[in-house]
Amino acid sequence: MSLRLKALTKSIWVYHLSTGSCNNCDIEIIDMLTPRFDAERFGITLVGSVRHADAILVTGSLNLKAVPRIKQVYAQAAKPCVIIAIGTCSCGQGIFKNGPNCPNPVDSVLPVDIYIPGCPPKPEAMIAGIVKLIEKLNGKK
Amino acid sequence: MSRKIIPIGPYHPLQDEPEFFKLHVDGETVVDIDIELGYNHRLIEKISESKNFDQVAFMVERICGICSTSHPFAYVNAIDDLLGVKPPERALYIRTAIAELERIHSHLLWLGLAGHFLGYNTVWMWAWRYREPVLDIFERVTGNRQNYGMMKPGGVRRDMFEEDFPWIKKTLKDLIPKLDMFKGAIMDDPVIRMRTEGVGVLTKEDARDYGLVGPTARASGVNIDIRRDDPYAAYDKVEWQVCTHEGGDVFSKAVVRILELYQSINIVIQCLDKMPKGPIDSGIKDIPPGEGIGRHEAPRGEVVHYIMADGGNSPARHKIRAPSFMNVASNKKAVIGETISDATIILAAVDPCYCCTERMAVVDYKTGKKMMDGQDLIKLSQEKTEKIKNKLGR
Amino acid sequence: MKRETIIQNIKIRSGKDLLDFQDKSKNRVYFTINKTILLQIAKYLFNDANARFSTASGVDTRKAIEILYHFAVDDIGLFISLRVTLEKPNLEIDSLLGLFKCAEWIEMEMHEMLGVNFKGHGNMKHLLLKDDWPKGNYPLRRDL
Amino acid sequence: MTKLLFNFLIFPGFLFTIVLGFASCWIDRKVTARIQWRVGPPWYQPLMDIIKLSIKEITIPRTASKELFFFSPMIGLSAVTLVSILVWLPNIDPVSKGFSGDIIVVAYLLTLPAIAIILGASASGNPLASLGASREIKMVMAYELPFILSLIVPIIKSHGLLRLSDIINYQVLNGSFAASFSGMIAFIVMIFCMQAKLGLVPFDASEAETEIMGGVFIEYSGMLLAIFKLTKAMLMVVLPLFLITLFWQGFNFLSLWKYAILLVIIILIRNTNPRVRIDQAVRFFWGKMTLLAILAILLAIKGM
Repeated sequence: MSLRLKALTKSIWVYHLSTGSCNNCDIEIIDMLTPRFDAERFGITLVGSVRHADAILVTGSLNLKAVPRIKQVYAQAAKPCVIIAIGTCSCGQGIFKNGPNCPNPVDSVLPVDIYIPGCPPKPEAMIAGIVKLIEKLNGKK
Repeated sequence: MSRKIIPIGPYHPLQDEPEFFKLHVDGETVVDIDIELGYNHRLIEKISESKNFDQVAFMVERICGICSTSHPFAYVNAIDDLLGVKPPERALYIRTAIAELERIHSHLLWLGLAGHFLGYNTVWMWAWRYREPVLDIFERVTGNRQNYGMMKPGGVRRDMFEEDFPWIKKTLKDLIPKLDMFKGAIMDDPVIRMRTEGVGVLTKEDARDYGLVGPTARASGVNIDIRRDDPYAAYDKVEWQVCTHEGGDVFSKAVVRILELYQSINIVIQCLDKMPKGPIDSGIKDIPPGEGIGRHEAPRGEVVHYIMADGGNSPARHKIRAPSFMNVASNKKAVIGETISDATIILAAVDPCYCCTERMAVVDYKTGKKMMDGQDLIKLSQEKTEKIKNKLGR
Repeated sequence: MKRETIIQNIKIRSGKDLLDFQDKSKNRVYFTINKTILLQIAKYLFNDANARFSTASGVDTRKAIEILYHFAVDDIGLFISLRVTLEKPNLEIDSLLGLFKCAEWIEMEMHEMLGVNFKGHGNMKHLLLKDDWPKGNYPLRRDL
Repeated sequence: MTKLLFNFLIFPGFLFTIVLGFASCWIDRKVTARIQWRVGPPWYQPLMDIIKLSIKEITIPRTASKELFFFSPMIGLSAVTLVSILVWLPNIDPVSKGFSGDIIVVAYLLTLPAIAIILGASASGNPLASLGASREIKMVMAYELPFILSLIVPIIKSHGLLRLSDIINYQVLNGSFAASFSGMIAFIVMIFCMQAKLGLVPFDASEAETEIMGGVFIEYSGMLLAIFKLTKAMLMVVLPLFLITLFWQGFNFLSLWKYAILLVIIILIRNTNPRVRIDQAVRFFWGKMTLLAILAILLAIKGM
């Protein structure tokens, strides 16, 4: 396995993109950084700009207003860039299925690599998701 | 002096958020504030008309992440009020215990955030660390850290088992010394007192005029608490007092919340001791036409749910009024006249849901460039703490 | 102020305009009144009965729009709801903004969702929906 | 000729400083994490970050002026490698003496990384980056004044020696400057300026990650960002060593504990106070720090 790919899996910089979520998933993401689940030991840190990001964490049910902005942000990200859909709202439409500004799941807008279901997904589930992402990048299924 | 007002700053993903405060700035002091809602509006009231009565309880949980059992509690009270039926005794105790546990974890979360805005990141990390055992209790009792799905029209969905009680009581009792340390850290720390006393003051008349609810009102000396005024569930069978404070500023809001933490802990322990045996669900089958109003004292204030049923299996009309709807409007009065660096902590003092507080933007009028965004304001307030700390020779 | 005295006072004040009174339970009381005396009753409740304006909920019952104004008298735990029905064509009612500031947002939301306009309210712009929401399209209306 | 190349590329120059830079970066992140009860990243984290950045795509915004945007990181990197040679050689290699006046050259080279950041940020055309660049300019002007003033103190104390190796020998003969009263004040001023030069927390308004979305580095990605991070890591090694040579009798492989002490001081300052607003930082440097530096100079002249 080439050193470069190994490096990508060892230091994943994460960018958090909230699209009208009920902020349960946002809090669980922040919980991942607090002492108990400390994601920094895997080299995962939260970055401020989408250009530095390796993984974009999309949370929340994308309402109509958010869709064009998401595409814009994804275009700006430096490839190779991974999209992680966090929470049932972004994986499928979740509980707000037949709402008037009917939220569309993330994969109708962006190519999603990892789905982390759960409402909100536990921090352990998120870390397990990222471990699966690392395995996927390493080629092991 | 030229008044700086706010055109839309350059877009970046952080700005797509439920509430967006625009501060009109004249030099350092805030002259006016625009509060723009609706970025996150999901028309939940429309969706709830297409779901049956049981599903609405789940959907209503997803309104706000931190107080995720307050809305179902009010909704369930509304259904019980509509039917005039009283759930079994044990279900009432379980509901009270869950609601109070959530108040503990919600106040701790707010405490951490307030510390973060004042520049004490260690307070933030510690508060969220002490919050984890409370989430463990939730995980063991309800299966999920948030969004517990416990409330059900006419009763409770899951039972609490006796063998968990000693462990829960021990975890909560361990929390009390840590809370004492926090009370000491917050109330006796000269820097925090200086940063929060006399800042963003809301008098008793303001509280009545803006219809403030919850800790925000109790901090201004208004002695209201739905759990005592309009007792529901097991609140009248448990001894506790309402904590109020006179100051009306950010400091008294913090004090009220910390005292409430102690009250919640002893309510939960009393609930666990007095919980009778018996069924946990009164098995409601169908809802006759009629209307019901349900009220609950959420961590942020009074939640009101109004249900009108027309005999079908889904609500004809479901009106939801969240506490922050009333409290956030009061920011207009609290922030004007204060300096920008205090703006963050004042807006955070009413404890609107987590992601709203960092959505402030101050943009220079002439250049239209983003002068400061939410995070800058947080930094400003952190620097002010720093200045005071040096002045005090700490 | 005892519970009965408040109820008595409201009955006397509304006189013939009181269409219906329903004493549901110890803490829930419903009055159906004519829309003309709403301001007067609200002023009495806010100033004398020391009540707090909790919220207002509108319901579209096909032929009319029913608005319930909920007041909470906290020291005795009483929750008073004043019901006002507005016929479909002219949805006019005078705003309570003069009495207390918290009515501003509540009435803006009702205007946005149900199309009721409040005389003397001031800024009747969109509160929750997007600014470019199609005109005349009220999401919570039944006649869609 | 090959010896010079060897010096530049391998030993005290590029590779060696990078390795030491990664180590100090890792220590910094680990200690910060431990203070917050967190485990902190594994030892190879900085190395992995750089390698990962190298395989990322380099995005150059349309509004940017291409060449400047592309080359500004290089300026910073080359400046730091030069400084590391000038600082290391006199301390370790008795043969090479360096040239007279190299203390002034090092002072100028140390400002080049900051200039590179300003050039890169303003070239990227992003309003947030230009906001960061204007803050960086203010910061540079703020700490340069006390930095240069406190640089004069060792020169005065060693009676006008402008060669690093001479200063080291002078200190070895009759006691390090830090022992004397004026030397100690200058040393403290230099530490604060170093904190600002490294852009660590109290004074990193220009690159504030949560504040203005990554500040100056907002448009950078891939290899260019890696070079900036490298420059920062190497600066973290070179600056403390420069201070040691000026105030603390130089160093050799045995006395690296002095460098460890300085590193601990930097990390402590970083973890104990929040980020300072830009105008306050300027007031801090032009007010207190400059006065202290002038006081140190006066005392040095009187020979204290």
